[in-house]
Amino acid sequence: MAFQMIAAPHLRGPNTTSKYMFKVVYGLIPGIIAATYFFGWGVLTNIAIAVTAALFFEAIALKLRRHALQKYLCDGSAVVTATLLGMAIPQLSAWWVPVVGVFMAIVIAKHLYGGLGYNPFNPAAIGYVVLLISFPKEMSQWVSPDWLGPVSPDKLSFAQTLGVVFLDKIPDTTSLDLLTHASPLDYLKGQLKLGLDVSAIVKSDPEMWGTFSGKGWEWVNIALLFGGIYMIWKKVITWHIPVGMIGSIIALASIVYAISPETAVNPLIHITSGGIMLGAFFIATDPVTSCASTKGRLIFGIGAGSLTYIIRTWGGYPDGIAFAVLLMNLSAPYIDRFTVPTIYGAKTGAK
Amino acid sequence: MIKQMITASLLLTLYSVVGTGLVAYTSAATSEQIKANEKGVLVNSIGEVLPSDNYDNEITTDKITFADHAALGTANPVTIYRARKGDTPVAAVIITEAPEGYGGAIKLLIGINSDGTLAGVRTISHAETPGLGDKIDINKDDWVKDFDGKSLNDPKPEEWKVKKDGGVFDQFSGATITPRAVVKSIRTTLVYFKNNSDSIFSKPSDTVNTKS
Amino acid sequence: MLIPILTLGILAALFGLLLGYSAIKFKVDGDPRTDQVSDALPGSNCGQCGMAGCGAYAQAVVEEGAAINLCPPGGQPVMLEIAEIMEVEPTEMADPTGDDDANVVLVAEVDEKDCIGCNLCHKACPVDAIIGMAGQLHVVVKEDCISCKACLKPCPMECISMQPMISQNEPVWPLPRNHEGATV
Amino acid sequence: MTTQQLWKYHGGLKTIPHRKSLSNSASVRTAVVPRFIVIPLHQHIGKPAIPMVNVGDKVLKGQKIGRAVEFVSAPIHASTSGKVIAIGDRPVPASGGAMGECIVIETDGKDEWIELDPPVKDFHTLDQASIQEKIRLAGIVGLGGATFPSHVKIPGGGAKVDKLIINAAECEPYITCDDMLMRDRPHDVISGIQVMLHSLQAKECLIGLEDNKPEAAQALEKHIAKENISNIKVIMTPTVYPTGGEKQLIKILTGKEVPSGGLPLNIGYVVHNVGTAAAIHDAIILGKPIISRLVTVSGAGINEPCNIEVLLGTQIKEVVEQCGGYTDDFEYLIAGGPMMGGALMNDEVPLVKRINAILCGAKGEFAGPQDSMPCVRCGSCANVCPTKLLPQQLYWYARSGELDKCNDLNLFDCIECGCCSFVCPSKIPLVQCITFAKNSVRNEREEQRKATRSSARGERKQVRLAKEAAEKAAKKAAKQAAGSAAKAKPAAKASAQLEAMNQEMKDAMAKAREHLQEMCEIKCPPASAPNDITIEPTAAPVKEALAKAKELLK
Amino acid sequence: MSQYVIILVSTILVNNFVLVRFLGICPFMGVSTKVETATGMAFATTFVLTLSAILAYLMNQFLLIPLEIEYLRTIAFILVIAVVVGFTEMAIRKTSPVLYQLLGIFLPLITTNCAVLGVALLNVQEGNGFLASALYGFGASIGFSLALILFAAMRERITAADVPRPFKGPAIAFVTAGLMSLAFMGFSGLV
Amino acid sequence: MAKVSLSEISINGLWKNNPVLVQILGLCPALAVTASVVNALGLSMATTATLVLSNLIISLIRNFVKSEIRIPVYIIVIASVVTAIELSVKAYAYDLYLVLGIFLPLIVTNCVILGRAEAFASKNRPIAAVVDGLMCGLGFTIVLCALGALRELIGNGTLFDGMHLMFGEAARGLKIVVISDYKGFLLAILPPGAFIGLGLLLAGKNIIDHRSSAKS
Ligand SMILES: Cc1cc2nc3c(=O)[nH]c(=O)nc-3n(C[C@H](O)[C@H](O)[C@H](O)COP(=O)(O)O)c2cc1C
Ligand SMILES: Cc1cc2nc3c(=O)[nH]c(=O)nc-3n(C[C@H](O)[C@H](O)[C@H](O)COP(=O)(O)O)c2cc1C
Ligand SMILES: Cc1cc2nc3c(=O)[nH]c(=O)nc-3n(C[C@H](O)[C@H](O)[C@H](O)COP(=O)(O)O)c2cc1C
Ligand SMILES: Cc1cc2nc3c(=O)[nH]c(=O)nc-3n(C[C@H](O)[C@H](O)[C@H](O)CO)c2cc1C
Ligand code: SF4
Ligand code: SF4
Ligand code: SF4
Ligand code: SF4
Ligand code: FES
Repeated sequence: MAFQMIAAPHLRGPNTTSKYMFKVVYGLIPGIIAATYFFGWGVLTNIAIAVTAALFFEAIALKLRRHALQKYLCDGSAVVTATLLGMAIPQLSAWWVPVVGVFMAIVIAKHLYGGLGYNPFNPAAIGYVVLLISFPKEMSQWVSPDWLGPVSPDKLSFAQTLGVVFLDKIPDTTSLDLLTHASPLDYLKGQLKLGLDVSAIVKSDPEMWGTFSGKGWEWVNIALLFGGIYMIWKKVITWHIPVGMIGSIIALASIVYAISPETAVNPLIHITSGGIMLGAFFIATDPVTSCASTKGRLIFGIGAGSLTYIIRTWGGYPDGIAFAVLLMNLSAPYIDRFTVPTIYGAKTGAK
Repeated sequence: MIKQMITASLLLTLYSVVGTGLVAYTSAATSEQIKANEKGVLVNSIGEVLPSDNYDNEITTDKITFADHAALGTANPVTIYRARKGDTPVAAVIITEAPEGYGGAIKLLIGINSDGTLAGVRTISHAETPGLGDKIDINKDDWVKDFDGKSLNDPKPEEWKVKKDGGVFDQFSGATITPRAVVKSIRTTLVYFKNNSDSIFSKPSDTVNTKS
Repeated sequence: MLIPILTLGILAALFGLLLGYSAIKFKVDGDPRTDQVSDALPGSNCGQCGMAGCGAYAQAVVEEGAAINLCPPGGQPVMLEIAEIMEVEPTEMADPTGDDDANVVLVAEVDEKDCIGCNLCHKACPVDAIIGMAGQLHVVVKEDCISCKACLKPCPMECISMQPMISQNEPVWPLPRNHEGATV
Repeated sequence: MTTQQLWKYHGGLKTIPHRKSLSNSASVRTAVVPRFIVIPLHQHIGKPAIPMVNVGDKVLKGQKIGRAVEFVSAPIHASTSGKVIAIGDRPVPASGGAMGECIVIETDGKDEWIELDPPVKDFHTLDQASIQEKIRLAGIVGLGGATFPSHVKIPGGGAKVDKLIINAAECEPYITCDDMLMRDRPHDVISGIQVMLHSLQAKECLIGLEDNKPEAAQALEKHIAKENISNIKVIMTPTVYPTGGEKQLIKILTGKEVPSGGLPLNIGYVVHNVGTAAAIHDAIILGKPIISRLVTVSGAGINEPCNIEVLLGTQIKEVVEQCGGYTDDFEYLIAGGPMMGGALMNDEVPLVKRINAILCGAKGEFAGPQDSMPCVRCGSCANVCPTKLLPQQLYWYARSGELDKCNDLNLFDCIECGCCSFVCPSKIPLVQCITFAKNSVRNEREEQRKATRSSARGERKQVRLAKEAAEKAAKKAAKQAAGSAAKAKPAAKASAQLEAMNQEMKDAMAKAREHLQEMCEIKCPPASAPNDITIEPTAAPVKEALAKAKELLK
Repeated sequence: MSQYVIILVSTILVNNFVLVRFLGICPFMGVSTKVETATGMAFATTFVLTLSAILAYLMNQFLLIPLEIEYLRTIAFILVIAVVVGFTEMAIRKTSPVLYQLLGIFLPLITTNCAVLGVALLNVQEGNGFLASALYGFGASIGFSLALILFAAMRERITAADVPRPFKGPAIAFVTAGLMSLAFMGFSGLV
Repeated sequence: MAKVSLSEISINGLWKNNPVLVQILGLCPALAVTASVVNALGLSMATTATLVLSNLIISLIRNFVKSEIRIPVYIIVIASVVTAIELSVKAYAYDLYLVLGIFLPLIVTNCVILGRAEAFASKNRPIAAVVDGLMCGLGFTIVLCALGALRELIGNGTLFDGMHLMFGEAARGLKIVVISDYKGFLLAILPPGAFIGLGLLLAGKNIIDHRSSAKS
């Protein structure tokens, strides 16, 4: 009588990779709802196009590499990548923008390295950065703040949004210049260059500035924060990276703000504008590309936060999240070498 | 031991003497051409804004240089080439920079006729974002040609702005900072020229360093 | 024309003296083959061999028996040259895309049916891993076989072959593979 | 129950299906004596025992049939009376279907005991050395799973033992044999502990058990109270896998950590399993060697899950039959717990001292082969690792064959508890990869030793050849000398030549020997120093030479 | 003062020699398979680059310019660098084995690194003074070291990845360097 | 060293031991000047010329150098050749000189050149050395041009733009607009595109090699 040969342990926990990935998508839902509410249907079209393209490219890559199609397509990682990229690009982007981004993310950043789990760089961040440096114009046309508000009939309808996205057909009543505008961070950066002080800038354009930060952006960030807390609760991520990242931004911003309140953006605006919550809870935490140990993750978070602050404040790009994450990605293997936890018995050990 | 050292030394000397000889010979043979080339570049770019039959002096040497120039709003060297026909000043070509570009200073060549109208503007170098701010480059866009013939009277000084700021000059869609910086710098230069046109043309030329 | 030639000539003379001096003063004695191998290498000092430059690689080849096919800039010609200097068999150039699967250790095994006890294999084995007297069955002590294959050729019955060594340790779990055949 | 401060160790699994009630509700059975008993000679850590009986010998229950050859080894006893019918390789319960040397006994059904030492009334009269010897002769090995010969854990030479810790955690799911043992035989457990306390000169004993065994704890407490013993404490710990690992138990009970690469003794503790304690009671007080053990037979694939006292050497198949046989949807068999036990290819293998449970999995009950995904570095494995290793990194380096890096990450501190594999969302067989790496490292070390040995052997061959050549030359010279002696004249010259030659040869030999000596001393670890390998191509039959070589090489 | 800070930030991050200016790529690719070697190389490069920046400055200022033979710059610089580095290597090798293991063995790797000559030539091109030249060399080498060491750690990780066969080896290393360079573009605009 | 046939030298230089794709040397120019075909062509032609000349000279003098000054001598030879070429380009193709910038003098440190000098020219007769130099140079040129074409095409949608820099005004017409109305994919022109492009070329070569070895 011969039985099966299997290595111990013979019990396995209930968690699976795809469950794990889809929890990230659930975590994103509050943010997606808030963004759609404030910025319109374009958010959803972006995500839909990105997800479709991601699955398509993923399938092709898997096919070329002769890997089991269904197993990997269902793992959910491509969906996460695409959703994040879809949320990170301007809302009324033409259809090819997310497609190019997703191509870079899935094919170049992920499958050239062997697909799920092997990529050293965050695919979504790569996709975003490639788009940003290749198509800066398209990437700075954010839906205008004066257009903000609930999705209502006199704004762009779903059909009209599709027209803009797929056919480049802008309704006669408006124009792309009217619809879009620099993002609040971008605007702030531009105005600061002119030597204005922050409070004046914020007051000057009530259309753009909301309760305590960029109109709409603040609430999207808060919704994402809740999604992030859900993920921590569900143990999808640990607190180290988000806390390290947001904490270091607050710390740096507070110091600079304390030194010169006129020219420095206050910490509250910093952490509620741009992609900060998306970055801190969903992008920097990508387990594949961040550090392995908890100490490493804390360092990773602090590094990402500091770099974000530096790039935002002194660099050429209005929001440095994606760059900061990539820069930390490329440091992660090195950080891992120094942050091996002390094992049981090492302190007392003779080794 | 000494012998070994000396042979090594002699051999090396031999080869380097031969090598250097070769290079020195090439240098001698090409130096004229190279000098002409180097001058040619300057002449060409000046020629872009100022046709060479408009003047008859040796414009490349008729120049004044400032280490920095507060009136032009830059901390870097500024050079002014002067074009004259006979003794009458025809135009000045000012190499200056717009410090407030998106990616740092934008180096500009601004030709101003003696009557205060713009003979032409060219971007010499810049670090603006490709695809967004780089339309100031004549190879990418004709935008800089808009300035031809403009002066402080046309448009009026308060209209020397991009449209978004209430002026007359186009901005690029999605990029206002770059054109804003360029327009501002040109305007400053025109103002400077208007206020100092006499001294600009009367100052003696720098002694030009003619190195081989 | 004289100035440049003179300047560099003097400079070169000085450097020549310096180098000639240091070549004597700082001479490091070593295996002469190191110098030979070093001369054969491209001198690009690019580090692709995994060593700190050509000199280090030459030293590694001569003193530590490093593989002779590690220098991509030199390519096959240089590999052949090293093989000549080191008097070893030439190999293929390493394929950078190659799979480096853990290779199984092969050891010699005498087929008991055919062994006629000629004792030739015993004589060939450099480490006395084959035991047996003339006229009797010969056996390979697997633990001592160094896989050199020196015993294969002399055997008139061709009854010695290389077989995978079964580890003496407890049953080894292989590195698991997923169904695509890649190690998971 | 004594309330005492407890500590925590990193990681562990809190939510894991325990399924203990499956087997701990039925009462303990005793297996019948089977027709054949197969007793492996290697049931412990250390050298296998050497058979002391021959085929055809009659043996009695409890008779020593295998002799321990070293200190770290254990003798083997016949578990019932009968006739030895074979000695040779038989399948033994190890993963991979390995074979091992066994003694096969055809039982006579009489179950007749050999004459035992008289029971000891007061163990206080025995000194440490004699207790140790008695334990050794009784063949007692750790019954918690590691089967380390128990007598070795009684340190001689004045090493101070602070506390004796009794491991009754039984943290593995399904297994309840220690639980039942404590419920049924509290007296024997406590008595065994007292013997150990005496022999170790330890002040105190802590019995650590998980709080899912209140009955067992009560039984022990009651007995302790009855006997009015003050230095044995029963401590309940939270139910977290793998609290039963000795390092984890020590940490939980005392807050101290066993040094990496060290032993509990380094910090003054000795850990024994409760089953071991009961076995020591049997050995010292009753004089009985270990011939049977309590085994949990459980799982959804067995008809009557229970605990059963089985004679060592009984085929697992027969144990299963006595528990009602497999169910229809039975799928696979595990020797040991579901977390650390090995799957068995075959149920026709004997029960050995190590096996504390036989689990029969029904379809879908156990994980079965896993289709793993790539590691997503989620870190769950590191979060649960009780040793605070980074299983994920170990796995990556094992994959890419970077064993040095594995070692840097403390590969050998892994206790193979399986927590990491359990939680991995990608279902990666981490433990398997880690054992692979461990084996590879061991093989590599072996390889190195071998290389050193090879070069030594190579040198020796050269020496031998030189010697042979010299001898030949000498012979020739002698012949010549003899020839020339006939000619009478140059005889002196010839003999001088011969002399010189001999001298030269001697020098060469001495030099070579020196060299060899040096090499062996420097490079070879003394355990396998090749200077005592003597494989000369003598006239002895090859088989014998080979056997000798093998033995020497071990 | 701020000029020097700018030189450092610029050479290390914004115009990273390897990732943005494309100098010294060969050793960047060749010596990055192990972090340990990469680290040794990093130290050695820092030493040589700084030294050669200084030497080249002196050479240019006190020999080539006065004699008006600037066109011999390339020959003169490379000769000086090669000889001084070669001499240093031999000297260290004989005098301090420890230092040689740490640093010396990497020295020959560097003379053919075009960053060395690149630094010297760029310094002349930008008209840097003595201190600025030295800092420029130092910053460039720190930038090189940073990229090299991080890249090496990254490559070690990639060796374990399931990279498609045609991309195994240098190909994926180039892609990785590309993505690193992409990340470094985030620093643009800092100075 | 065993005599190698000229055709073998050629195959080695062009493909089997291609300087960039196999030797992984000479990377800086390969990455820095390949934003367009014309730049790539310009620099690789200068490099080829250097390779041929330096190989020739070194092969000629190979018996007259002492080992301790071997490297400095080779460097002097190479540097002299490069400087002469640099001066010539400066004199006769000034626009190209401006584009290639510092990479022209940096040919000196292009490791391929010293590598060929040491590994080949110093041990072979002049003819073989010249062929080796030429073939390595061509191998270098092919890769640079391929990379230039790839980047120019993806980045700008054109090919052979700016040929007048090398061949005079008449060559302006060589420009091919492959994709009209192309948005431009800047990534390809920027530094990251250079690295990634070279990676793709290398993978392409690997695929071809595997195919052909699978066939045979
Ligand atoms: C990556 C990036 C690069 C940019 N580059 C430039 C640039 O080179 N020149 C410019 O004027 N604006 C540039 N901008 C846009 C400015 O930040 C700012 O949005 C714009 O000048 C405001 O113009 P608007 O008022 O027309 O929207 C860039 C924006 C981004 C995100
Ligand atoms: C190789 C080895 C050597 C050991 N040596 C000793 C020893 O000298 N003294 C001792 O008290 N215990 C010794 N032990 C026993 C251990 O302390 C431990 O109790 C035993 O390995 C069972 O532990 P486990 O089941 O948790 O793995 C040794 C164990 C092993 C594996
Ligand atoms: C993960 C793990 C879990 C263990 N669980 C138990 C257990 O529940 N009960 C037990 O007695 N031994 C357990 N052990 C074995 C102990 O570590 C140790 O070997 C034993 O307590 C020593 O006692 P012994 O020599 O009497 O067997 C476990 C070991 C490991 C590695
Ligand atoms: C918490 C979490 C965060 C993730 N963040 C990202 C992300 O930022 N970008 C991305 O492409 N994929 C992300 N993923 C998906 C997945 O890990 C990623 O695609 C892998 O890098 C693919 O190998 C995330 C997954 C998890 C579980
Ligand atoms: S790979 Fe070849 S050329 Fe490069 S350092 Fe090693 S030996 Fe020298
Ligand atoms: S292979 Fe070599 S070592 Fe092994 S037995 Fe044959 S001769 Fe001896
Ligand atoms: S639990 Fe599995 S997937 Fe997660 S880090 Fe560990 S090995 Fe990787
Ligand atoms: S099996 Fe080893 S690595 Fe895995 S959790 Fe247990 S101790 Fe840690
Ligand atoms: S070309 Fe090799 S380092 Fe630059």
